Amino acid sequence: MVELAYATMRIQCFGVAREIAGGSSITLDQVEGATVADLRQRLVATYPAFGELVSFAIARNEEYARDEEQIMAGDELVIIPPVAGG
Amino acid sequence: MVELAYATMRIQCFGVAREIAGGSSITLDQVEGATVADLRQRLVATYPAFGELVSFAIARNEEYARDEEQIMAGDELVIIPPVAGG
Amino acid sequence: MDNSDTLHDILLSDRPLSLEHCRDFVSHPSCGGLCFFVGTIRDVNLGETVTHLEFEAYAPMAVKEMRKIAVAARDRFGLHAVALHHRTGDLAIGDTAVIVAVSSKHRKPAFEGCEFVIDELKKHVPIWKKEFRPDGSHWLNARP
Amino acid sequence: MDNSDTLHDILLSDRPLSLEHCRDFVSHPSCGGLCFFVGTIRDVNLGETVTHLEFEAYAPMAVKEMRKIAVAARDRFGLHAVALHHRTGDLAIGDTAVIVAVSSKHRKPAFEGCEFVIDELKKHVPIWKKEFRPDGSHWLNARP
Repeated sequence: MVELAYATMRIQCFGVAREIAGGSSITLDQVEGATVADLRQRLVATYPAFGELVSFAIARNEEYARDEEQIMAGDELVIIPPVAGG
Repeated sequence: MVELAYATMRIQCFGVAREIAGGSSITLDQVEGATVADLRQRLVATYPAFGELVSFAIARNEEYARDEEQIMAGDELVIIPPVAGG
Repeated sequence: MDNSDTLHDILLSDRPLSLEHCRDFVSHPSCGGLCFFVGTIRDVNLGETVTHLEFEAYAPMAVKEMRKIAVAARDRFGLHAVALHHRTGDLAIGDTAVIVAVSSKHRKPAFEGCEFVIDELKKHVPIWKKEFRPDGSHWLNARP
Repeated sequence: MDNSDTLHDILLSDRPLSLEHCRDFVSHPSCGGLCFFVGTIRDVNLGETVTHLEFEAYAPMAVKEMRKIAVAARDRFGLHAVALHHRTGDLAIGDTAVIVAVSSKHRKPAFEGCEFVIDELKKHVPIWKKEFRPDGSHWLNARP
């Protein structure tokens, strides 16, 4: 079971994502090796309110991630709901 | 001859017009009743360097004057060489 | 123009922003045109009274994205320098949320580059704002 | 938006111009976008070294024309307020010759209105500048 614990990953939440998640991060297991598209699908499945947003992106290591990118151990993952700076 | 003296008009000069005129104003007689086009022609005839400018306008009472406007006693007349503000 | 990375000044801060600082940063003897955009908090949005706003940022990525935009603007419009400062935290009506300052030899690229920077910021930089009205609050742009 | 004549601030002065003054004049709780253009004296023009500039104005008409442009910009772009300040006299490299400041609900008309004001100023306002180079001086734009 130690291995499963290692495999959990924390996904940071800001703005409306923090409200939807009910906290500043979401912890999911079996994210390593999944694609960004997989992660987005799981997030919507777990928190249907993400599907009601105009859009949301995933940032991986402080860059916008493409859907086909594969998530690796140690990645910094962040949910980016529609931005509204300025 | 008093009437002739009354009829002289002073035309103010700025920028390159001041250099061409050799002073801050030009005094001409028989300007009253002439059109702005007439005045421009006389200025070029008297100071050919005005004809070498990119353009020059006449301001009458602090407004750009159209060629067909007639000059009246008491008008404030100013030669406006190409502007270069900013 | 010098393409040194030192010719952009990126700031994300919970303290008031300074137009004078941005002006001084971008000014240069070779530049004849400076253009600035200052975004301030409005008292009305979409017809509704606003009492204040709260800005939140994913700071390290926001700064990276702001820097990318500044570099892109300098390259694309031949700008001399770009300053891009953004506030975080609670802002009151009239407060400055963002300052864009650019300098250029001539004025046309200064206007174009300044507008490009603020347009791109609003599209890509991970900053969010929550609008507070007398009857509640909501994150802007989030829902259709 | 209020169309009062008090919502433009026109200045022709032989003293240094203040960006802060212009910012404060145009700022308003209903405005989310402020755009500024600052025209400064460049050290090089058309490849030639410039040592300083001298600005001369036909002051009463210049102020009238500046006011007309400010009014036209407010009408045309739905701006809240316009400040238009211009220097006269001797200016050194880096000095500010002109400041345009406009405020608007949204940013697009702020950019458009600000650019309109400086473009119109350069076409119509009776202000002239003499450029001084190491080898002499001449009035700009005057001769082909």
